[in-house]
Amino acid sequence: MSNSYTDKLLRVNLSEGTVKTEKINRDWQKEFIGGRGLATKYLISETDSKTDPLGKENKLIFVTGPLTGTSAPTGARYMVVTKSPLTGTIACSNSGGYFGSELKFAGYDMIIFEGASDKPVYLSIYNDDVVIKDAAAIWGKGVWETEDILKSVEGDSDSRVAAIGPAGENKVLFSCIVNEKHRAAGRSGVGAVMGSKKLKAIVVRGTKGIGVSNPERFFEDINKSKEILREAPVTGQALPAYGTAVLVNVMNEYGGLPSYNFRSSQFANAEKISGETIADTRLVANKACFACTIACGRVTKLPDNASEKYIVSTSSRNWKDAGGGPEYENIWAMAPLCGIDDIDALIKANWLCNDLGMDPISYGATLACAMELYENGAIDEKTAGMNLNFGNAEALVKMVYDTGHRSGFGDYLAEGSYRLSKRFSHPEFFMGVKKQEFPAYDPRAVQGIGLAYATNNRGADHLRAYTIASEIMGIPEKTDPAETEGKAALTKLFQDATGVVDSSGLCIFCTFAIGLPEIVPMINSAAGSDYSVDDALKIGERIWNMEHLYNLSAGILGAEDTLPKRILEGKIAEGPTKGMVNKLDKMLPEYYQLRGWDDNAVPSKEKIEELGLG
Amino acid sequence: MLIKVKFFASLRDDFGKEAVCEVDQNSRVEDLFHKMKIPKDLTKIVLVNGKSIEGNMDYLLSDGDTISIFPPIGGG
Amino acid sequence: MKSLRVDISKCTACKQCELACSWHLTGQFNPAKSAIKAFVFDAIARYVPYACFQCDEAWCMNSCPISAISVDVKTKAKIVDKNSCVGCKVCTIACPFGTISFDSVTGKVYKCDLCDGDPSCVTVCPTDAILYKDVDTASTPKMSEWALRLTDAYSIKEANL
Amino acid sequence: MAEKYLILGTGASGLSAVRTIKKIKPSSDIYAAFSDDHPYSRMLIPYYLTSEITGEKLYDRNEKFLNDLGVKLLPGRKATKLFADTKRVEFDNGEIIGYDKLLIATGSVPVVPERWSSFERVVSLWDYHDVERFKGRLGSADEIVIIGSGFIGMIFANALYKIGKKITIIEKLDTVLPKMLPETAALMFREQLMNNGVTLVTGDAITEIDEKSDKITISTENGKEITGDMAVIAVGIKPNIDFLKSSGITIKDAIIVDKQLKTNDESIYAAGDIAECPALRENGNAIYPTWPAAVEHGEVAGSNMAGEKRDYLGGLLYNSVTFGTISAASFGRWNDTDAEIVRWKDPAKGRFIQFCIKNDIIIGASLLGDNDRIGIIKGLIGQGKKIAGDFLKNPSAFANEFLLSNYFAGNAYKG
Repeated sequence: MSNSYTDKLLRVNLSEGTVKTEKINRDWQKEFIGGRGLATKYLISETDSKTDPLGKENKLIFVTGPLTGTSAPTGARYMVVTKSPLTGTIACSNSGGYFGSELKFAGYDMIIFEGASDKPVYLSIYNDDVVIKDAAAIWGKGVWETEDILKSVEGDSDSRVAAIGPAGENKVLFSCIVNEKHRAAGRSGVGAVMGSKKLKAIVVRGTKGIGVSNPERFFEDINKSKEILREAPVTGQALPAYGTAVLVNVMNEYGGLPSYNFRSSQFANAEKISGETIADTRLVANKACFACTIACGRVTKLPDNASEKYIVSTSSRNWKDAGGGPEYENIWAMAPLCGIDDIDALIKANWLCNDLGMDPISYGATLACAMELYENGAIDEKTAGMNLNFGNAEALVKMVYDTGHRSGFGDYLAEGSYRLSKRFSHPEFFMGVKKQEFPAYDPRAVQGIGLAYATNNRGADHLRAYTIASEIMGIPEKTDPAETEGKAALTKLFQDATGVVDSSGLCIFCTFAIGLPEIVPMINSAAGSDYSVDDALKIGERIWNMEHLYNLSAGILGAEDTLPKRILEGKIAEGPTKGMVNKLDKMLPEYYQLRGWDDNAVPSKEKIEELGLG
Repeated sequence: MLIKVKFFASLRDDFGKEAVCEVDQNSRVEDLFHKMKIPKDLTKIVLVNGKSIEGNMDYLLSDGDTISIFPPIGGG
Repeated sequence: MKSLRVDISKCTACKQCELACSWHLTGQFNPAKSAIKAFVFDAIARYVPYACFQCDEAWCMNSCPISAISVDVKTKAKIVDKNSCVGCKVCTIACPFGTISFDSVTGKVYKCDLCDGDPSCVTVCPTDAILYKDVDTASTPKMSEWALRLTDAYSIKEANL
Repeated sequence: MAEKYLILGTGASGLSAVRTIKKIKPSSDIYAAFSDDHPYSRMLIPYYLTSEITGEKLYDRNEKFLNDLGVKLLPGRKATKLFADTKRVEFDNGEIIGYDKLLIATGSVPVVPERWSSFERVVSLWDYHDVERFKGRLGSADEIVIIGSGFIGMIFANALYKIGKKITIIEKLDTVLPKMLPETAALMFREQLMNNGVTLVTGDAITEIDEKSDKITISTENGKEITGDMAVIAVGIKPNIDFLKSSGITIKDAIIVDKQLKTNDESIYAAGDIAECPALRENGNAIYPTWPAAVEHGEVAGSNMAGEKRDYLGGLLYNSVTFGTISAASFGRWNDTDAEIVRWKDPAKGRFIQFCIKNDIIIGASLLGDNDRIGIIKGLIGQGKKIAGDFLKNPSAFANEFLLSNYFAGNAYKG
């Protein structure tokens, strides 16, 4: 019977230089749907949680979901699962574009990379033809040039390339894996793991078809979802018109847009780098990921006079070409958080992050931390190589390049803000959880997101439980951001539901309009499964607990489910949220209880049994 | 009394970025919307001095308030 | 007479058209076997849906040695009769627009057949970048008009110009 | 009275000329003379040979097409003499037919050395009768020798390979498909042929063929002896225009025509393999003996004959050939020695792409492997525009180049 799985995985041993095709474990597929859940199950089964993330015992898994490559709206996603070198936790980074679907069209749900190569290589996939090739000619090059070269070398402009840039090669701890030049498996340093394996890129071309189990129902299901996505104001109008960047002004008005490394929660010049300003002055097109009917992706162009400003020499970058982004998170991290309001410096830095293969959130946040260290005298101009005052746009652009190449002070930045702040004796300047930097919502102003950050299995992050949807946007229901009550349940529900979305191959942004009652039927009619919404939530809970157990066994214990002192005690000084702190202690015990975990975040035997994780 | 009104995203197409509106004492948000002809169905988030009114259109305005009005927005 | 029209300022390169077309042609999702393709030009941020123009004196049709390509009475689409096609590929090199291709799996050629007057690429396009409209009523340029400034070389004659 | 059109030959040119004339002048009076019993497409003979199509299918369609258009068919007639001054053609059955406008579209005939032409087991497979004769013996023939590795040799090699015959190909030159592939590609093609079990003898010419009752033995210059059950001769073709001697029509290698496919006689046009027509954007005339070119010739000639003036874009040689799953195609002047060459290859995937570029204009290409939207290469060469995009870096992106140069007027990357 035909369904939307290919049922095959590629196992690539980079130490041995071998490629094998295997059948996907059907039982696991049923237990975890695919994507994030399935790959995590493989990683946990095949590796030791205490392994060195950058050692060759760690594995790097690329995985798709059953809806990846189908016409289910937003069915573009692939995920990269590995042990994170930044956090030491499980890492699952998620990306769109065309790469994931192309992998399916080549006939694979998943690739497991194991071992490490002695010399730089890339993996070339053309349907059944899978070859490990020498990457000497592209090692050291930026992601963009790498993609162009590989398309040219492989002779197919429809090839899709996922690559690391110099940042991944140099094992920058927040380096990412970039596909289609502007889409990235961004957080937690998955690029460094790829770099540690000397794997420069994967180039894939597939010409095989993907079927669905019940076409008639599938088209009914997806048409219903598409209709909802079209009619919903957020996915039908707001995201297409302004992308995610529209949030800059929203969060700023709320007093929840952290600036100056969380010393403030508003940014006076937010308007200058807002979604509205970008749409009016820099935006040239919307670009969608594969099968996406929303098209939140921004494509911007620098004005002619801006292209000469803050030039750093990078590969073949043509500053006059259009490029992707910037998105909300990136804008925030590299502008307000660093006190910078230069939109063109921001766009350049964002492009450079993409080209060098680096997570702009962690980069921006680490630079902000360095700026605070600098202004506090912990770092001097000699050490930094330049003045690192908040607001220095030139530093923003220059330091991206130096960080990606680990040159000069960039070598310190490349370690992320947790290690940087410790190195310069001010660990309290690290603004994040489990060694990963916060994203763009002040957890003092928005209570629920604080709990989500604290309990997140991959460290501070907004994409595992985007409570902002409820607390700020009112989706699916409005809750008061200042209130702690109900946030434990909200966070748990979002965490579990997100696990399902991530495992399906859909983009989390579809949930601004549709929910599991729409998503689960699409999975079923494509994959030939018969999950109920409750089954799906159970799978989400299973994934969450599986990831959590991995972290516990890796030595990342409940004590790390916390927030920095500045967030818990340092009241917001000014603005509409003046005086607020995050009241994590009011939410965390309840959260543990709802999870069936004890005070140390250890799941009860019953819970483990109930979820089949024994 | 004078109220500063800030508009965002697509609302700027019709209302511009910012306006100052004079309303009577004891006016509610509802009254201001009425006076400025702001269609309620196009707005999703209304903040008064940065605080969400949580859908309460009867919220009483005070002189010098800043009101921020957003259409439905999403992001992440 | 209706024809495919494109507004390239609206295309987001989401490839829903390719998915729908390949499903129509093969019963599977397989953009590599789609008759329409959304070309991506990143450096200039332009995305261009591109398919057969259904030209009147169609090279593919006229060059087919076994008359496997004919004009659909209703839509004026040039359609391939899969039973007749022997896979000689003459049409694929004769069409200067490259809008008919060989499928090595089936051993036959495939092209846009306008889905019997209800093109699925149009139905699924989320931004209305692809339309199927009458000549007189639509202000959106025809697919051919965008692509074809080939006046010196191949003067294209369309059924419905 | 309606003008009377006489068409000699019902191949690709003849058929497309008839179609074009009828479109412009539906009530025109058209006579079509041809030497076989039925009008059929020679392109289909390999498929008839393998029984992929039936005999009916081979000629029914063309016959029905011509009948439906009201064309008067004159089967079994070979033209023997042209009286241009009196506008008449004499045929081998003694008939003489007059015309107002004449199209010569008599195609080519195979070159078969006289001394082997009577051999039972050595055939050219040129026409229906050859094939019928050959088919009768095919059952008992397992090993077939193909003499010549050009387009025709290769399509018959492929047809016979498809029905399970053991194939040996002998080529006088050093590489296969010499008119379609440069050496690198030809070697790749050769390797794939050999992987499919084909025996290849290149750089060697035949000296003698010895026909026994059930076997043939072929001797070569290099002293090889190659045996087989049958041999197919595909060493070349020549224009079928012997009957034009002393007709006053200007002939060099073939009939010289102008941009309207008109000969030196106002009433006489020539199309297809026998026309030596102006080259695309080059000085001089040449012969373009391929099927799709013949179709275009027929259209241009037919249009001009019917009074609708139309200029031919100019001759472009392009062709495509397949053996098993291996495809090759060539367009225009892919081997121009003065041109810049952009090349890409991947031997592991059996793919090769070479473009010839002169003054920033693409003038030819040669390719191996299946390439989607390959016709665009004809479009690129035909339009003669300067290269607009990153094409030189990645010639496999020829379709992108075509769109870029047309949609964005060629200045897309100028910023």
